[in-house]
Amino acid sequence: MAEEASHTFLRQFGCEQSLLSKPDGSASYFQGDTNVLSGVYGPAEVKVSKEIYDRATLEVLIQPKVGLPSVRERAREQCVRETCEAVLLSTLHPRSSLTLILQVIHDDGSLLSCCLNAACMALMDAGLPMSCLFCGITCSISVDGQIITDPTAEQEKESRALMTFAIDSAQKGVLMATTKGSFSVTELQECIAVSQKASERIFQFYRDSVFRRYSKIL
Amino acid sequence: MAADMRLPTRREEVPLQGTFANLVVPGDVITTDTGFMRGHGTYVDDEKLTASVAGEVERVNKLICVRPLKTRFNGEVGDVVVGRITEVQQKRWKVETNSRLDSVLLLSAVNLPGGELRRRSAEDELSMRDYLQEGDLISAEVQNVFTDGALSLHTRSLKYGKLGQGILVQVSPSLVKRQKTHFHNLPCGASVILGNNGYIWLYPTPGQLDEEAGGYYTSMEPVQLADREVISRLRNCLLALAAHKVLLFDTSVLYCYESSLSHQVQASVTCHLPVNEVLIETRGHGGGCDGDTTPP
Amino acid sequence: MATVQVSEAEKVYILHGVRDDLRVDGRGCEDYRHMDIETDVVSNTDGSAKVSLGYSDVLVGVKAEVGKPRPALPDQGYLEFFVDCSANATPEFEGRGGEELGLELSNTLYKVFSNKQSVDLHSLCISPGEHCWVLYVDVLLLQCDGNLFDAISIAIKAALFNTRIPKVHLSEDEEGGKEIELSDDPYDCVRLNVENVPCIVTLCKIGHRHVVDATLQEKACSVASLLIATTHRGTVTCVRKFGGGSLDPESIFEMIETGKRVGKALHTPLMELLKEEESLGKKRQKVGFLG
Amino acid sequence: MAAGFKTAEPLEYHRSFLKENCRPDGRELGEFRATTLNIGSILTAEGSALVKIGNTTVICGIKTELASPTVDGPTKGYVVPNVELPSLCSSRFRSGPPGEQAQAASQFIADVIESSEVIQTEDLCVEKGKLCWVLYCDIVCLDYDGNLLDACIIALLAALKNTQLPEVMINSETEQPVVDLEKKRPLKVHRHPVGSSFAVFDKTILIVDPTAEEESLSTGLMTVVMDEEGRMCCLHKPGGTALSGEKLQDCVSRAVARHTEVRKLIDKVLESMKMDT
Amino acid sequence: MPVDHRRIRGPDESFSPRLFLPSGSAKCAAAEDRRSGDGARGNMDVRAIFARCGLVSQAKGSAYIEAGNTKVICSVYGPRETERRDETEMKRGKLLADVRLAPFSCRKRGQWIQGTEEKDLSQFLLESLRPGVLLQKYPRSQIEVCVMVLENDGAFLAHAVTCASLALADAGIEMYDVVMGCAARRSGDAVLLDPTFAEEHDEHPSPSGKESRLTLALMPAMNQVSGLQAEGEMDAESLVEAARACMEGCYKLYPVVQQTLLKSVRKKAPPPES
Repeated sequence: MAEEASHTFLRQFGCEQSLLSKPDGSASYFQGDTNVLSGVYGPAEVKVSKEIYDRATLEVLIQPKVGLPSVRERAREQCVRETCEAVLLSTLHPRSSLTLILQVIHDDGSLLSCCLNAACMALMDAGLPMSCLFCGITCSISVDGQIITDPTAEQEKESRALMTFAIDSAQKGVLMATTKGSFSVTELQECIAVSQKASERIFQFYRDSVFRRYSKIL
Repeated sequence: MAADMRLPTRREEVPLQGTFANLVVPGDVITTDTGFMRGHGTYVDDEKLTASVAGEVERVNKLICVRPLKTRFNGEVGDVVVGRITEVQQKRWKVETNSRLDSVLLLSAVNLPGGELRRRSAEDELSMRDYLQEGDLISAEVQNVFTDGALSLHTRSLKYGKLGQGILVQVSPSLVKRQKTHFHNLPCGASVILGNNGYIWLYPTPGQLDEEAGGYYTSMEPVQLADREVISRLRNCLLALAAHKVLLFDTSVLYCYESSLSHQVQASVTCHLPVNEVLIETRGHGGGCDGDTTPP
Repeated sequence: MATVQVSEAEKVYILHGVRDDLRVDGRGCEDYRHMDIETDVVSNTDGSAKVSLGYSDVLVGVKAEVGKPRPALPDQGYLEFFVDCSANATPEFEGRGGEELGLELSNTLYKVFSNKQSVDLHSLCISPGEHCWVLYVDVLLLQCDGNLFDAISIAIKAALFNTRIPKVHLSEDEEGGKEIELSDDPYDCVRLNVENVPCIVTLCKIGHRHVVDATLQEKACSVASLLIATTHRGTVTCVRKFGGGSLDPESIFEMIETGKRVGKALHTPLMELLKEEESLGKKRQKVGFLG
Repeated sequence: MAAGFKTAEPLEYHRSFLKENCRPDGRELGEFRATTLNIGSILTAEGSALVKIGNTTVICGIKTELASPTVDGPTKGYVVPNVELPSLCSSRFRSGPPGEQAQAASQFIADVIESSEVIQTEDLCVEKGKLCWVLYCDIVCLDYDGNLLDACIIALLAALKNTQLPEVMINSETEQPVVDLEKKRPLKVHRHPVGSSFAVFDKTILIVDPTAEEESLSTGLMTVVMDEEGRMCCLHKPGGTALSGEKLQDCVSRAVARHTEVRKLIDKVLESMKMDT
Repeated sequence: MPVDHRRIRGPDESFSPRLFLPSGSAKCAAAEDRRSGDGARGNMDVRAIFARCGLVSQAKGSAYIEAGNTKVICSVYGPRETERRDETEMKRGKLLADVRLAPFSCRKRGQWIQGTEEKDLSQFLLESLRPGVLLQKYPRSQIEVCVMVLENDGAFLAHAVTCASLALADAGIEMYDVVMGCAARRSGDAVLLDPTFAEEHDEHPSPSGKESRLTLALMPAMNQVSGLQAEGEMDAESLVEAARACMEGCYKLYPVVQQTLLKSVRKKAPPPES
């Protein structure tokens, strides 16, 4: 599925949708050895304390591979939640709840971007209305200044800086950004450009997989 | 100051008297005869009439029931009860009467000041809390039993109504003997309402029954010290009798009271009284305590 | 805490009774209800006692365990209090309700014992900075009919009197490390000096007077109460105001005076009783929970 | 009338101001609220700072403790930052364990510390593999009126600059550490990260230093952290409206200017403290 | 012990450097006589307080108090609808108090998780404030009082009471009287009013060996004691004496508190039309 290009190398990635029967939408997304399983419940009844009168309440839970979620997971949850909220047309389901659960199966780098991709696929599978799609891309800048997209855990460790972006499919704008390590502004702009380029491939993949599915059903 | 400390003593076992053939525990087969009807506290298993509670078998014609010895109050129409208001609702009060469910006192079932048969107006509804509010005690009669077992009460008689100053003593309902009247002005100088629900109200004997219509007025005048002593002694006597599972009615209470006079008021609490003596005495005077619980 | 409802008229009756020094159950303002005290009621503790005060029932177990001294006080052992409110006592104790009351009670107990006199903590030290005895005092409320503090403090004193801590032999092994050996002989044990363990007196302000050992009905008539813990010599180890009301300074001073007097007087019959019970030895018929 | 408009249609109310290139509190779009700083006011802490950005008040206290280092990093100490949003600071927070926002802020501060290398954990080592310092950086918000992250970073930075570590030796006989509280050395602060937060209104308008109300009405938030060399230590945009590269560039230039302002402020306060003593 | 998953965790075990002070030097700082250590303050003097209302913009009412180095901030939210309807008494409002010690407020670092000690402090604060508030005016509502101790240099609970009642007054909650707090420490025969941290934790036993701490809350206009707690060893007379000293202390601070409130009221008042 993946091909090697000079700049926008992505590890092999793929996805299986609707693999779980209980959730309203589910997906298992892998990129390289990193694998995340996601499930969406909703729109459903919402607790009164969490009810928002003009839109749906979205909750995101990230379960790490081992142990209980900690502060790091909570920060990631916030990133995923606010990204989803930006594209979901949640005003169409006021006073209801949406729950997105992301179970980390294996982490071999670029975990947050894999979470984002799995989330997007699951939301699509659940048939929730969205203004556009989004995808996650992680870039790392190695010590010698090289930009590596979709790094492995090993590459992440050796990198000088690490950035994860969520790119929307409509304008290729940056929905979410979170970084680690220090870098110059030019490097940042370069990374964004690379990510935008790489996102096209993921969006194409989204489209293909949906076509494939629906052509079977219809 | 007094602090009475002692080592606990084992309660003496009262020697069993008479036969206890009519006592059953859950699972005991009462009869295999199919001619009987199944009453409260029983069930039919494999055509055998079996007890579902521990207690005493009662037979009325073809009906067999088992009456548990200790239970919450199962009210019947005409029972006198003492209860506490727990909630003021629209057109009704909720009353705690030691039953399984809260009892109900409808606004239409009380005598309001200013005449027996007055229509209940909207103002009455708004001022319900002025008559009875949360925490108040009342005496009342069971007017009706709803299908779910909740009791509907009424206070449409001069003797019922809001209770004033006094002491509430709570005992097991099965210890209160059913009698013609449950209101007694005891000769020792105090009055008692022996509620069928096990709530017993002790209060100073009112001087004159001059209160109007059920008495939603309560005197806040201090009670005489002498009256207080009598009431406190009666309270302790009631608890002592209840602790020894003696049936409570005017005579048993009075005997106990008399035999306690040789003790100090506070010493009459529970185990210090020679209750066995009282027991025998009471029995001698015709008060049953051994199973004669069926109402006349 | 477990509460009861009381009507206005009942309150007036109680209030006037307190004024006339004749309470509902015939007691005077400074009288305690009848108390049953028994020690050594739970076999798997190092000391235990059960106290019933009116319809309040309290069980206390003391367990001694070897622990590490607190870094700040390396040459002392310490006491840990835990109060468990059984939901058997009242349905209100189920869930959070019991937890909160238990916390309030145990916090107060820590305060009552936070002085150098009550228990000789130095005697609980085994080897400074390394090992000491930790006495876990577990309180179980079986029934609540007011005045829990007083009942608990008496039960704790009785349980500590009953406590026997095994003797310890320190030995050094080859590498210089210390080893602790507990004596196997059940009679080879140390007892605590409970002379200075304080008793708590809770005074409830009702009207213009105050009463000791208030029942739940009386407590419902009172807006504020004062807890005073005193030793047999009359040294006060803890004072605390409870309840939503306030007290005027003079009545506080009066209450402290009463509390001290009553508290002091509680110790003598208690110690007599405990010694009497001990002298009975094995002859005593244990009642335990079958009373 | 204005008050009614504000409560009934808060978004329209704000828009009407933004149309005129200003904000309800009189600021321009790119203007920060007045920032004040008080360093070293908490004597029980080894280092402390109180920061106010407009109404938003944040206090940071640093406590130092001794611990043994991890096996992986025998020459490294610990920096443990935590942000607390107690019920005291706003009605939107409940007492009890920290909520998502407080946790995300804690993680953000931890990321900033790590990325900017403001403290080199090797400096905290006392003896390799045996003993090191732990810096507990507890940041408490006392008044929450938006732009929490900027305030937290300034408070943290100023408190770190105020922190003094007592001298520790290891007694060679007992192998127990011995601390001399009289002799203290200041903690070395290697870099000076400063954050600038932005809010996006109606997908196009960018404002800096949003108040709590502006935060809740905006469609996206972003924080850029710069160090003194003009490098970025952190770009934090948890989601919300998509931004183009050009817009980002604008934010970065504003953040560079902000860095100079805050740096000056910290230096000024530290200077005045030296004058006092 | 349960692990806190909602905060960033440090090493499993860490120790305050104060535990490793060379022996002997540890306590010398604490044992100083008050007169030499604290300027001209006599044993029965309270520290001058700095108080101000209305610092927290988000709160209905707030106050900040500084007494010596003890710093306490408090904000009040409400009255608002009670959350848990079932257990509330309908006729009166409900007062909630929450006292927290910032981890850096004491010599030894505290934990964020509210311990039993903080719950006990909250309880004392609640019981001290409740008699002063006209809760019957706020049926079905709750009023929340949040206190954060920023620095503890002794007697923080007493000052928390004063601070909280200032914040309640600032929030416009109806009160019978302000509630003032004062603390005292007795060591032997000497009473130290409004003690500093060092005075509170003086490890040197006095000759008689009896030491005690007392915190009292007073409503000065009504002359009613709304809160009292004492622990340690004391005889009844000295207890009464210490309580009287605390009441004196409250009366001394009363004008300052009044002035603070007046000032904040004046600030809120519309400018006189002239």
